[in-house]
Amino acid sequence: METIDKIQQDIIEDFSMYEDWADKYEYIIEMGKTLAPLEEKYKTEDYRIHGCQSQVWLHADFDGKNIHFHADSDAFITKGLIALLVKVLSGHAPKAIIDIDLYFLSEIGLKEHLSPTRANGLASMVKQMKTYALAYQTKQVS
Amino acid sequence: METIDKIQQDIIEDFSMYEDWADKYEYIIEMGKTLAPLEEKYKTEDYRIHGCQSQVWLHADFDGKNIHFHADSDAFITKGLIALLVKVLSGHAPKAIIDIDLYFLSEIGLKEHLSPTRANGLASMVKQMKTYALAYQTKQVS
Amino acid sequence: MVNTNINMVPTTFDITAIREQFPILKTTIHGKPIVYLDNAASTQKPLRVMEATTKYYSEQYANIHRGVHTLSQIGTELYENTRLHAQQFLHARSEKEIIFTKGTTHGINLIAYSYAYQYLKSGDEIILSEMEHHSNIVPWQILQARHGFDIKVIPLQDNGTIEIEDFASLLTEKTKLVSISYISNALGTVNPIREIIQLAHENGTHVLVDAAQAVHHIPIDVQALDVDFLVCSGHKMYGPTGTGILYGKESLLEALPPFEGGGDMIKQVSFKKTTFNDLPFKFEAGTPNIAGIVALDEAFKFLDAVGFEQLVQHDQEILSYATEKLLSIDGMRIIGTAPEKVGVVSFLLGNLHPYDVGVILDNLGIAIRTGHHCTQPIMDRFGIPGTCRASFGIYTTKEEIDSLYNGLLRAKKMLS
Amino acid sequence: MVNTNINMVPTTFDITAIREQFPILKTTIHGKPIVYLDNAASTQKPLRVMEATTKYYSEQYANIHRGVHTLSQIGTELYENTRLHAQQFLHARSEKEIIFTKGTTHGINLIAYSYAYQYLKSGDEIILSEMEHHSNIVPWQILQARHGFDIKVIPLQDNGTIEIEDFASLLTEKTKLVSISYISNALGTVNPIREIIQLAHENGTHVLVDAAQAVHHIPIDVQALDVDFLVCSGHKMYGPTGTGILYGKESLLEALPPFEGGGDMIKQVSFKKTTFNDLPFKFEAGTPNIAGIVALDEAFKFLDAVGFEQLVQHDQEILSYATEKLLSIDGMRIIGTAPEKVGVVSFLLGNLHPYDVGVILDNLGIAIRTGHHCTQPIMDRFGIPGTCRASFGIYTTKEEIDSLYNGLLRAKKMLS
Ligand SMILES: Cc1ncc(COP(=O)(O)O)c(C=O)c1O
Ligand SMILES: Cc1ncc(COP(=O)(O)O)c(C=O)c1O
Repeated sequence: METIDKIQQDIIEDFSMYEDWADKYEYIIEMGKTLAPLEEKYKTEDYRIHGCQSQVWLHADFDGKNIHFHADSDAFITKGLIALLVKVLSGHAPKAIIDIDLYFLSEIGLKEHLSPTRANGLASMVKQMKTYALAYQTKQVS
Repeated sequence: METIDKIQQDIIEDFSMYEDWADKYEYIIEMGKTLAPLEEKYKTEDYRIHGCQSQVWLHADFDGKNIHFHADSDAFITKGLIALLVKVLSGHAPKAIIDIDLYFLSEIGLKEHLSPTRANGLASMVKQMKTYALAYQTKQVS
Repeated sequence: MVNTNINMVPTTFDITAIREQFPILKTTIHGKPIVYLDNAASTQKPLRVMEATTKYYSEQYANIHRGVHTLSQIGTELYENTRLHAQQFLHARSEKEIIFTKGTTHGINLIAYSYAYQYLKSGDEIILSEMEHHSNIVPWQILQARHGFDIKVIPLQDNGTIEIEDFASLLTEKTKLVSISYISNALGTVNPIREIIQLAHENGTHVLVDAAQAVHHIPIDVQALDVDFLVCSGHKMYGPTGTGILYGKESLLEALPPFEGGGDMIKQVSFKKTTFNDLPFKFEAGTPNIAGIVALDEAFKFLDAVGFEQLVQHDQEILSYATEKLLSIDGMRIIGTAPEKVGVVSFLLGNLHPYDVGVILDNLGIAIRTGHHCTQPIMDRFGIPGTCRASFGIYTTKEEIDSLYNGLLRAKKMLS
Repeated sequence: MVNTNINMVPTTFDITAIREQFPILKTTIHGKPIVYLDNAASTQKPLRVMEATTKYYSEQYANIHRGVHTLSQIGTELYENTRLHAQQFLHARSEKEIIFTKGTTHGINLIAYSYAYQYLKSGDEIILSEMEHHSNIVPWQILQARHGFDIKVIPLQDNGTIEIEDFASLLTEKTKLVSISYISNALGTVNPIREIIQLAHENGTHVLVDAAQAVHHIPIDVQALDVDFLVCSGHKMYGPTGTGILYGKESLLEALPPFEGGGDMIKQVSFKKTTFNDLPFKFEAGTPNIAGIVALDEAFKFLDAVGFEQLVQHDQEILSYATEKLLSIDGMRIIGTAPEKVGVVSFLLGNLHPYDVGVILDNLGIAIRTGHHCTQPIMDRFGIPGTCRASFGIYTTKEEIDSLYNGLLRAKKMLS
């Protein structure tokens, strides 16, 4: 598994090739298409992330060491955003996820999307993933 | 009895001598002091004119031909204002009072005080006096 | 469609001159010239509205009613002047019938609280429609929980209209009030308000009209309509935020208890006995949004200067053009196809999520609204999560509709 | 008198620089330079407040929450930014505890309606004081008529203070709520809020503080005070009209039902079941006064830049100077002589009617307020019809107090 840092660097590098907003969005949309399908049973209110205008569902497995995220959305762009986060955070230890500074979001021009007032829900997604990490960390310790 | 028109002209002439706002107010205040005392029984809620920050009481007698106004106020300036109106309107027939255009108020610089939004209540005073005239006119006719 | 005030027809409609008055139309979004198509959410403001605010604060400001000093008196006069203008604009009988509010929502809540307390009890009924804005649903639900009346709902047809017969069949001897929008913000539908009011009155039922989407689109004569209560928002009619008007028939407003208590709405206060002020002040508690109301007058002046003949004609022209243009896109589905509509087009583009479409358009400088538009029951009725909504203003041009059209083609391409 | 925020002390207090920021101070009234001494009714606005309004409408305006397009997102951010600033200004624990209102009156009504519905029934008691503004009396009377609770009143002493023992003796097991002003608008008295809150809490009683006259005079830390609810108005703290803040402890706000219903305060709406939004939105129904709230941030910035050290010191200096100067006039009677006061001086000049005095001063360019100041119970308590009230702001100079003094001598001469 690559380090979180390395994954962020890779994404930044990918994005650096695009000048145009449209190319960036197409990359994000493509990203969404690479997400593994989410089992239907997780597409329920319990797994829904609020604060996005579209629906986003997030589920997290824990293998005792690392957390594996699974997600889906009914909108392409939202799905791409959550896919980016899954790519960066999935497969890492709770502590690493809790501590992470997601600097790649600023670097690829999504910094302002991180504001909790934005309708895209990016801030809620990050928060939800960190909440899972916190929960699993507690589990691990106890 | 002088005509209403003549009285208005006289007041305009009096005022024309004053350049200063203070002289004008002193004239108004002096005017108030010339008002015949109002009997205490008329200084009640029933005779009060609303819409002034100070209290103003107005009573009107009818001798079958003309209306005679009697008024008082607990503030000097208000008392002066009502005194001006009494001077102009008292002793005239209901119809004359109803029809009157009180142009002297504009001429002596009190035009804006006539706005119903003003706290001095000048508009309410005029209205109340015309209401009396209307009431006595009806009485006369019937 | 609507009868317009023929006294105010300017000879020609110069949209360039109109656009000149709106500073924001010269700005860019993401580096592209702004195409503002979110007018049903709120309209932009002409310069005169901003200038009035600044002038008022720079030269004339003070708190109003009952002040003896000059600034307070000037402020009171300006404030009351807007009231007279509003009276004239809505053709109310008296300025006592014009209450200033914070907006449509505040106006509906005011009536809902006062009316429900005074008149509604268990067993009584009120009627709403399925196309109401949440602001004309939730207040009634909150008060229903307290007073126990029933809420009946006029159903929506497939084209986004209501049937007058459906309404008639809901009217019973228990029906105390109908509260309904003049024009739907999500669908653009113009409701048959005249007939609704007539039928309601024949039944002894009061009518509250939510005119938030109507006041700047069609001329309103509250006396001709014989409406009992009517509410609207300043910010949707080219005026400032935080302002609104509630019209009510004088006798009805007299009969209602006050809503909020506080400064200005009283005659006499003591801990033993408090008496309330006369109309309209009885319903205006506390220091109002003075600067907002003063500036609202400029919105009326702007609308007067344009005139409803022009407002209606331009709106219909843009609406037809936009409808035709959008329908030429493959997979376009317009939600709300009433024969009588104003310049609001809600749509879905194939299976695309409105959010995705909205984001792509935004990157092209085009502002539309996406989502449920505070009308979830409409979305439920049509079984959709939301729509894209383009809504037009007096400054909207055909070129902007072309931009929207091209933007949608682009979005379609990017998203599939 | 009050502990100030030592982080914000500017090195020198340059009143000329401050006055420069207020365009209205350069105007004249009746041809004389304006002397604005009606700050307790409302303060003037610094240029930055007006500029923010114009900038917002010219470059950034759209309706806010839930919009995907850029302008809507910018607006939301600016609006929420003011909330964060308000949170910081009042030292609230969370921005969820900051509700935007139309003003103090609206904030009190909001709590009164929600609290009374939830908690107050026949047999319960609430406590007010005799010095309350009508806005903190009438809402409770309106709701008393509906819910049947009792209102107890802390009596006023001759010097315009209340005795903590009087308050303590009114507290019973039936006392659910105390609603009291931090500072009296008519008398300037600073109430012992800390002790009141402490005693109330020991009794299991909630406390609502009307801080309309406090927020711009003394630093407020809602957590240190442990106050349950606190309300204030933007227009009295150098900000725009039509804006206000309601602070409430999160747990208490969570427990209260919403007041107004409408857009933005819901999570899900259907005719079967509606759920409400999270704090703070649950209490903000409808399109807010967006431009007002955006500009309110500038008022906070202005106050931050001056700093409370300066605000308090300047206010006390002017208050002492004015008190001394006025008392040197024969026949001067000051109403409200509490040891702890802010810059408000209510007075009567011999037997002169306040109205007469106010009119003469106005003709000299001096704006004071005359009348009952929305506190009729105070006037009844002192057996007077009203007072003249001079109230000071951060821009008030000693020269202006001298003008007031000279004006009063002139009035006295003219009126006797
Ligand atoms: C102590 C106090 N409470 C309440 C109010 C009412 O504030 P507003 O009119 O801004 O709602 C005022 C303002 O006059 C006040 O001074
Ligand atoms: C039909 C309708 N009713 C009510 C409202 C609520 O208006 P406001 O948010 O100005 O209170 C709106 C605005 O979205 C509307 O379109």
